[in-house]
Amino acid sequence: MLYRESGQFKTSYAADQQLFPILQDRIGVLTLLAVALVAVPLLASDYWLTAILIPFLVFALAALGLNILTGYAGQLSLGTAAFMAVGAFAAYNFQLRIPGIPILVSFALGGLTSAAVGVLFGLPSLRIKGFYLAVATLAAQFFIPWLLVKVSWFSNNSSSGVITAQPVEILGFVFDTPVRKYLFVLVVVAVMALAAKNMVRSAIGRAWMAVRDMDVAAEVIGIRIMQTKLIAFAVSSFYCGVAGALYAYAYLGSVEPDGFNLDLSFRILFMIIIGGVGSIMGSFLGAAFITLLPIFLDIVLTDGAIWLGLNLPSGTTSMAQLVVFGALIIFFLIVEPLGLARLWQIAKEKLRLWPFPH
Amino acid sequence: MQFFFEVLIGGLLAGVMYSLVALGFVLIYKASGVFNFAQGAMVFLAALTFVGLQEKFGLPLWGAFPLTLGVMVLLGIGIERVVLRPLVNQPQITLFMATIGLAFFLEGVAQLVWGTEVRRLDLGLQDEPIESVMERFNLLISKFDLVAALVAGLLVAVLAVFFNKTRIGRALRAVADDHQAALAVGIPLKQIWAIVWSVAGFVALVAGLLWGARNGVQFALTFVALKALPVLILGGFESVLGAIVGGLIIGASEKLAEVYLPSLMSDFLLKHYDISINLAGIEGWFAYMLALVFLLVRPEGLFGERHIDRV
Amino acid sequence: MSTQTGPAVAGPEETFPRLLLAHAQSRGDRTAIREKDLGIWLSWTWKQVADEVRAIACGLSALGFRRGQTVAIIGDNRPRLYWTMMAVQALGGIAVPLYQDAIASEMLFVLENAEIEIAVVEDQEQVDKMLEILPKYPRLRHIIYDDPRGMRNYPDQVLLAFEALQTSGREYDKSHPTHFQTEVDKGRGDDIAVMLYTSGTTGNPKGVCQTHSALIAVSRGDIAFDGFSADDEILSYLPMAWVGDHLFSYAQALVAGFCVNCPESSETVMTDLREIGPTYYFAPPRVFENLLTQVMIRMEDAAPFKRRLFHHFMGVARRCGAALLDGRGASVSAGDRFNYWLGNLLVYGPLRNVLGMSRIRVAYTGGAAIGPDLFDFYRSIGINLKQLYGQTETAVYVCKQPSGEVKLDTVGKPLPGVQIRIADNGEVQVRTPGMLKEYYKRPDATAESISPDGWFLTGDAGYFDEDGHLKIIDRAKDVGRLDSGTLFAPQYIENKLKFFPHIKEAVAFGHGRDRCCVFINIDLGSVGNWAERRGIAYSGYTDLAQKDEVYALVKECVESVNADLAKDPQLGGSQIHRFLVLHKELDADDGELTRTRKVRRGFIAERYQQLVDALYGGATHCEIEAQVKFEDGRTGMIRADVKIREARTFPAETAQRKAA
Amino acid sequence: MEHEHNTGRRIGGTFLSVENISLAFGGVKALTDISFDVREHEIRAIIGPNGAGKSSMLNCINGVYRPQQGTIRFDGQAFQQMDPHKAASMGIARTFQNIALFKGMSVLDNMMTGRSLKMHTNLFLQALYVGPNRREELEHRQKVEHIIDFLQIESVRKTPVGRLPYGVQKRVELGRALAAEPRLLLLDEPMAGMNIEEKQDMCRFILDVNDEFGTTIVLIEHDMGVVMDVSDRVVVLDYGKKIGDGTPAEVRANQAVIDAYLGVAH
Repeated sequence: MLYRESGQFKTSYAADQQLFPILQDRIGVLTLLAVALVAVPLLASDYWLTAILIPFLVFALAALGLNILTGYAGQLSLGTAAFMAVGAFAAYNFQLRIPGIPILVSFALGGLTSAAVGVLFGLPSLRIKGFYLAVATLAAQFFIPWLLVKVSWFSNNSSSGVITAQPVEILGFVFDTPVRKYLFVLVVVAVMALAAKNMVRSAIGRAWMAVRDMDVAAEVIGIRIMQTKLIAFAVSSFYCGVAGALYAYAYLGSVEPDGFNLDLSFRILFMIIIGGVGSIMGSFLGAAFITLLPIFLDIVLTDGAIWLGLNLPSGTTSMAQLVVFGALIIFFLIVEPLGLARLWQIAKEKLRLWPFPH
Repeated sequence: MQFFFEVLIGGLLAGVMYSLVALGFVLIYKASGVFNFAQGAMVFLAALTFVGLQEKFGLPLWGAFPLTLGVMVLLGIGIERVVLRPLVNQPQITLFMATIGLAFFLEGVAQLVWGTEVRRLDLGLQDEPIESVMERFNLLISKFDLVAALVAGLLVAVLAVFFNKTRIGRALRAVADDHQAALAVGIPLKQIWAIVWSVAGFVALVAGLLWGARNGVQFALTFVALKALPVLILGGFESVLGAIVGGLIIGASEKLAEVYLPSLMSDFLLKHYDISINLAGIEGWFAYMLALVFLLVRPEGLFGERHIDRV
Repeated sequence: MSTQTGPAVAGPEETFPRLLLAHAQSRGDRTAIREKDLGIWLSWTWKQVADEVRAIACGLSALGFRRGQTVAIIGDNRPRLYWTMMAVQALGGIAVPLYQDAIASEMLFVLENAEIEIAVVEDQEQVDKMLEILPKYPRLRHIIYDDPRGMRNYPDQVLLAFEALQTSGREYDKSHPTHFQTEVDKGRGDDIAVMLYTSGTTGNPKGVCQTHSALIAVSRGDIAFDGFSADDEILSYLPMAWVGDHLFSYAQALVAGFCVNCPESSETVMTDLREIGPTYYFAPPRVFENLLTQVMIRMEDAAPFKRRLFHHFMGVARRCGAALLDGRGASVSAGDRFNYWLGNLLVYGPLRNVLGMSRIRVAYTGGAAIGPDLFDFYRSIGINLKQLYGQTETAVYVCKQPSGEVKLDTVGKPLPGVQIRIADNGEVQVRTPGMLKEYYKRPDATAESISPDGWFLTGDAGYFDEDGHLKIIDRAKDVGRLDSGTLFAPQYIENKLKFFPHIKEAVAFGHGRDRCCVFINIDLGSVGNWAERRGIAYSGYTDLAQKDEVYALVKECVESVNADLAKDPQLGGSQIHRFLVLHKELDADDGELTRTRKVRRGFIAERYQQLVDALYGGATHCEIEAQVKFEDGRTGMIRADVKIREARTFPAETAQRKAA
Repeated sequence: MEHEHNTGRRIGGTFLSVENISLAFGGVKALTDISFDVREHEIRAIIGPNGAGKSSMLNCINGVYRPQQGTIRFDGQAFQQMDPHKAASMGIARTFQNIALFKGMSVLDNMMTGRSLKMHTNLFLQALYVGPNRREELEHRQKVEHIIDFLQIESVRKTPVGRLPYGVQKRVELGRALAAEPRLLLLDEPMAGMNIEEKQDMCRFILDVNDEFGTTIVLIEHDMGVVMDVSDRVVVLDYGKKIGDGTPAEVRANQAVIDAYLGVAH
């Protein structure tokens, strides 16, 4: 309905293959970016920025990383948090040990370190598939935080491996207030999301999906399975690594290895299941959903209890969260395995064909 | 040397417990091709329900057991209905993720109903050394562990008979081999699945009682299930025997590694690199790393069958 | 004899090649033509087109093509084929587009008749037909093909690839640099530009010769009439051999300088239409009808809410859409105007968009009668759909409905420069700038169609209504009179009946009788559906046809036609008094319909004499036995008791007037 | 629909030869000592009853299966065991009996994967989608569009393949193989499950491919009529053994073939 595409025709492949071929989409995305860059910093409170928007963006980036691996390349991982930890600790150490290194460079190096570790744990994927691979990534999930705790060198000899992120400073500009941190995260995430979108619409993205959908056919057509999977692990871990660094530098400020636990990995997995496996946008939708849901639940349960005059035992909210998450995962897998992104896509199709149903 | 045996036996006995949990996995995997990540949650739920019933209604052991079993059977049937049936013919990985969701759901429900505190579970067994063994071999072997091992052994034997001798068991194996064919010859797939999930619930209950009695009934029980993963990778997903052997191997090697490896490694590092680190806590990841290495060498597991990808 | 004359337009001494060169000169970088190929809209500017045409023309010269000769052009709407027309005309030759779906033997006639030596064709399919013809028609010297696919191993004596033609043309151009311009300069306005073959109902097709001046004059007239400009876009998807396409996608495009868009393939026309969103569109009624059917079917699948929304706003549109479109907004209440605005936002706008019609300023239909529901539908959702009237022989330049003065029943007012008179037998005769020069090599036919005093005899019967709009009612030879002398136009009545979805065929009787009566064939699908929804059980067509409920249904339709007829000053007297629903479906296999599904009135009247007699004899039913051919070829008898019913008639509004 | 091969076809020397191939799964012998050759530009059919080992044969040729014995000689190089990637890079493409398209991707993307071996820009440029990568994407898009045009699937180019009818999917799979510009095309029952019209179309495409691009084709087919029309020479397999080899006419006259295959089929 909102889409009026008649008269939008393409006279070149460049126009046909552009990022958003439909005019209305381009307008929509630009509007969204304008809101995120201008309106949000002007209007949002510090609570919104620090407790909701920044974690949302950081998790979206991590989910994006996992989605590249799981959604696009079809390799299940339960070790997302571990790769985030690698990114965070590596970035910390690069900052710490190489004087004068620009923060963005150490983020990139952190991502690269994470990518290297990712490739290492991705090696078994050459021989095994499906949930067998989940075990390999679980090994990373349990091993890496342990290592980071035990080898205190990683945390500059702090107790129990806690690190405190150095201030984020680029060309003398310090990103210290919530608004500034938010903008920093927003720019990093937007750029990386764009890069991800570009990858999935290029040869590597097609190779990932080919390996995911039908590996024998992919091999026969000349796609190197091994290379493709390892690149997926590398790119995915890079994204998770940078997300980990942002998690430490822009969100929490100080983190400990045990914070990057299996629970966090699961949360990110849930984001892509609910948001949409194999969709860049799904990563964002899922991250938003999983970030907002606990807040929403908390409000509903707390206010509901007050309203009903009940005295809820402590921990009810977090237990309710488990129940709701679990139920939602099952619900989505049964009803819409491709998640919110697919729902959005269906809605978009409907809008494009409106008033026709199909 | 004596200490080594003590560690080894302790590990093997713990391994029996892993086997017990892994058994639940194997059952479900064989019948429905689902890797049930929620098995740990089921163990937790079973133990918690058992303790909860005991506490709340003051039920005796023999009273709480059948009631809990009833709950677990209903749960099994419910899972088949609500989760499995709509997801039939979906990729394995989807089913796997669904069971992750299920795990969260069950953990949440269990704690919402019974609260979050750690409970003590008393089966009337003491976790004390068996004196006769102590005297004769000078080995410290817990009475509790031994009983647990015996129970586990018994359970395995019963299941083996169930699988090989009964009609349902044979049907189950047929289902595991080929869903379509099983349907074609008139095996009621849905009922079979409900039965299997119920049996898995029963196994979870037994495992939950034993683990709960030893470590207290708490959320950490769910992690036991995670340990079952490497067990299965070693033993093969489709082999009951594999689950047992895998469990023993993991249990024993984990304990041995925990006791010997850190000091060895620390010494090594100290001697050659002058680095002083305390590497305790290997238990947390050792089993996975072992499984990982194993996967690279023999992906089908010790007792699994090698599948040829037909094109 | 009445004559109506519009303002005149002058036909200047111009040719299409000169127009092309003028565009290339004055606005060379604007897009002239696009073709969807390999997934995108490849575009050519006027300058590029001029270059291509020059190369083709020189290539043809190199092949020995000379002034006055003919070139056959066969294929779907492809830029290269349009360019070939321009090139042929640049050399003073005559372009002869052929229907691309004709079979080889049909093409053979045209090739022979037009003495064609060079054929420019689209692809292997057409080449195969040419090669099939070749042994019987060795005069064909060259077959030039656009798409080489599948022809790698074809013998190459007569075949020439389009690229090769252009390459040799460019070389020829180098050695004869002034040749092209000289040839263009030699062109005269009254040179024959194109020969369009019309397939008469009987006999061989005739080549209608149209001159540059005539086509350019009518294009000018059309452009002025609807205000077309160089900014318009058109999708050319109708056969190039058809006068309409030639006029819209070629003549008008070259005169106005607007952009012509060629679809990717016949399957993708709808998608391509949607992508381009033309501002100017022509389609025969059946295309609009198919579209509407699709719209309705697709809406049936919509969720209840959406369906209700759709029907609600379609109701609003029916009430006031056409009035708002015609600028008669003052007569519409503010509430309805708001409703329509909302509907435009929620339904009409999106609907136009998905149909690819959101940019349409003017859409035309013609060539056949269009149903009121159909016509109203498009107009009510804001598409300025109008009707026009004309023939190949008149370059479709006779009547058009002016924007804001659109009436369903008429084909509009005479165009500027057109004179129309109605002969005593009711035949419409015209003088138009678009008059054909002659039928090629058919002086007999030319003399038959053009009166000695220079009027083209259309063969259609019609008259002017009080607003000066021409109303076409039937073929002149079919129009009869009742006893009373009232005009009786059977096809007009039949068409009106057939616009109801429940009625599949109708046969009207009345010539030389006291009143009009009809046979009806119900539409088994539509009425069957209707019956099922009402729980009426039936065993087959014959059973269903004789149900009282069905008769009641048909009666409603008949009476609504009567009400309509009553408003007509000329035909008000020919209302339907009695009708019956035939016990069997009229069938071409039984000789009751022609192969193109037109009713053979005479044959049917003879065959069912019994029923006709009963209709006029006042009986309420009639037993009949009829022979039918079954699908497997066997014949059998159907026996039935056919009911006959009276229909209400209405007093004619205007006093009957003897047609002048 | 008898096809004439007389005009201008340039069948060359031996292009692929399969020598003494034996393949077993566990203890089950799928192929026993199979030898035959394929000449450049020819259309070679492999026929045989179900389970004769036809698909296994193709799988050996492009390295999906590893035969225990024998040699595959392709374009002058000998291989004990072919490797799928090597096969692809040497110009062998194929389709599968059960359509093996990438279900989650559009027709266009599926066909673009066929050009994987010809795309070379690095990951970094792909992430930026600039310069050489963008040019490469656009160039290959154009190449693929020619194949879309060739196979007449314009109207579905952006449709996810999962939504397409079976016959069209088969066509898309052929398109993906063609996108690789193969020199040897292996087609595993390209017409299985099609109606007559679709079969005719597919036949025409196969002949056109052979004709236009000079592609050598090895195809497995059940429909004897199609085989007789399309192929230059035929190999007949039965229970993993070769029982006939020759022109369609020769094979049709071969008693062993009649007994094993035609007799069974009719």
